Amino acid sequence: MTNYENVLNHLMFHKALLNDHEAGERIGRYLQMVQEIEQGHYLAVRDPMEKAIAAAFELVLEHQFNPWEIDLAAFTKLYLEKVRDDGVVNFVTAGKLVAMAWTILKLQSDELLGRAEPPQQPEAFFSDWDLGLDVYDTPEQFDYTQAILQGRIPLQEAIRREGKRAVTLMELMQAFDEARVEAARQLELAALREKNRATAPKDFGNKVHGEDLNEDLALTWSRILESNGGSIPLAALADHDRWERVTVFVAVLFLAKMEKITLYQENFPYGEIFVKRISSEETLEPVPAHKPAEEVAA
Amino acid sequence: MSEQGVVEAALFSAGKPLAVEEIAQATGLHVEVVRASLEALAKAYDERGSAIEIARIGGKWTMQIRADYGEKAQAFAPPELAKDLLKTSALIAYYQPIKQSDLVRMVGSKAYEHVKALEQLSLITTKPVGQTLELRTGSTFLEFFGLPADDRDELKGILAERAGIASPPAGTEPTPPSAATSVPNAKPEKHV
Amino acid sequence: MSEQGVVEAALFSAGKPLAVEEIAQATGLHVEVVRASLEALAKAYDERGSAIEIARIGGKWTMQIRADYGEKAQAFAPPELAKDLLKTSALIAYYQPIKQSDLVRMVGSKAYEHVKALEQLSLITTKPVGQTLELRTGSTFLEFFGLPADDRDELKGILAERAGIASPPAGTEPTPPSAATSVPNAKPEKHV
Repeated sequence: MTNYENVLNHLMFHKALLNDHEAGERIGRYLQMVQEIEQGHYLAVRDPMEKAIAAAFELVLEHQFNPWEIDLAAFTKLYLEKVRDDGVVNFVTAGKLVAMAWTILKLQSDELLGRAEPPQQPEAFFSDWDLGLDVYDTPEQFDYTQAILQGRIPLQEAIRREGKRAVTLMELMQAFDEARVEAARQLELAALREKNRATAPKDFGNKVHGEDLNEDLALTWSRILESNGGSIPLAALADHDRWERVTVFVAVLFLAKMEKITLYQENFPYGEIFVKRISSEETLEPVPAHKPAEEVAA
Repeated sequence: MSEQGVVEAALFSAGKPLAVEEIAQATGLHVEVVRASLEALAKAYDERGSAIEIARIGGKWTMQIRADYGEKAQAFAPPELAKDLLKTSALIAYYQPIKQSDLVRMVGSKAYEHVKALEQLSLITTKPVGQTLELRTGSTFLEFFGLPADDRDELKGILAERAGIASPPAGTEPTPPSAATSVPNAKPEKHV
Repeated sequence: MSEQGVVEAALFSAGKPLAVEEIAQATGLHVEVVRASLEALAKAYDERGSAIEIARIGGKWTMQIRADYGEKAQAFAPPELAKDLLKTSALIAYYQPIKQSDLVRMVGSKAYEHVKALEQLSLITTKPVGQTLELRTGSTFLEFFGLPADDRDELKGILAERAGIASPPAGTEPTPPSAATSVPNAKPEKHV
């Protein structure tokens, strides 16, 4: 019996037992129940400690004992200590105990959930109504308020057409007229730019990077300026070779650091990287020569 | 193209109530022609039992889904306001001007949040009165709910009727709960 | 509430073309009832000379302003597509299939954003080709512009006629202007 008491002291919520006026009586009742259990189900469990734990669980499961008066954490600790001390585990018993513990945990959480549900309040109206009919001057007011609170709502949002209209074919045609004129102009400009790019000795070349940072920045900037402020893919700024792509990439990082542009990528990590100009400057202030590139970028 | 058709097209595409003058100006039709067209259109839509109505709201005209069909149409035009807010709006509109404290007595403490939300949408206006706020329907109320009422009495009549309550006899106004004692000299208000 | 009214309310509130099945599902009406209602509605709107029509476009049904009245209605409703996007979509419609890189040469770098926006509206489709994208008008393009045509060549023909260019024979594409002929010395672009 000492074993049972020992286990019970660990398993029961001390507060629940000790703060209770009927603590003595209840402990006595528990112990009596445990004793009865000893003659019942858990005879098969030989180990006195395991038998005591099983009996305590049985209190909850078979005798509708409050599941929250079983301290599952304390039990777990107790059982683990025993396993460690013994060095042997009876898996059949352990399995049974775990199953019982799980059931108790479930009971505990069910009860918690039940307590967490907000109490069912009657519609506020009824509590008002209890105050007396005098709050409403006419029966109609009472009826109206009751109708509203019961969900007979006389309001619904007006449904109208979206204030947008489809574009007409005529507009598409007019837009086409304008687009063709503008496209012709754009194409001329593009041809001029390409001619400039081809003739000017401005290709990034195979110089050692860092020596001509300002030149790299200026050239990259001039290409960005061609975009009129819209977002452009990084790839569109460097169309020659891998070396140029690297040079432009580095220049773009500098420009971003200098807050001349913003960079963003769609669909990280493999999406297209876009460059958007945020500065209106036409020419860039040269980066001071004495300032190493690393410092500017830092 | 008929003049009536031009007015109909204007209402359809505007997606919001339009003043007679607005329509006249944009279409080049005479104000009187626009007015007559609107009335004829309203009658025509009404007579053929269309799900669409041409209604006069707050002095403007609009084309909208008739209230009976509103629920069915919600599948395609989901409402913005939660049901709870609709209830509170319906109470404020009926009892206006109503004190916030009285509204709290009716719907509970959620009234505070509702009042804030409805005020943000300009569906109601609030005015401090003593320790509480006095609530009235705001500038967008009629338009938002598509209510063809010209004044507060008419609005109350429509609300009562739609809630399934007998419409009050013309000229009498339901007083807000507790108003009898707290606002003895409340004058009938014309604004809605 | 009539079944026809429910279908009418659906078309009105959706604000976009709906398939018969969509309407049936949302309203709980039988497909055949929906179909019959749509046909009856189309006829009714037609007969009374309304500025609104119930039209079948690309297998779907929509309620829209009749073409004659479209211009009159413009004052009240902004077009669904901004002018800039409209221009770009016209170029794509005419030159399709067109490479994004060629489009960039025609309209500048804003082409990238436009392509994204138009693709989101399903007005165009994109297909990766080498380093760039190949662009064509998408499934909703014709629907969007209220075009009766159901193939791209017809659309091209309409645009070509507009431009005073001989309509390209079916199956052939107008050459995008990045080709050597229109821009001398232009190198083929590799960039995207």
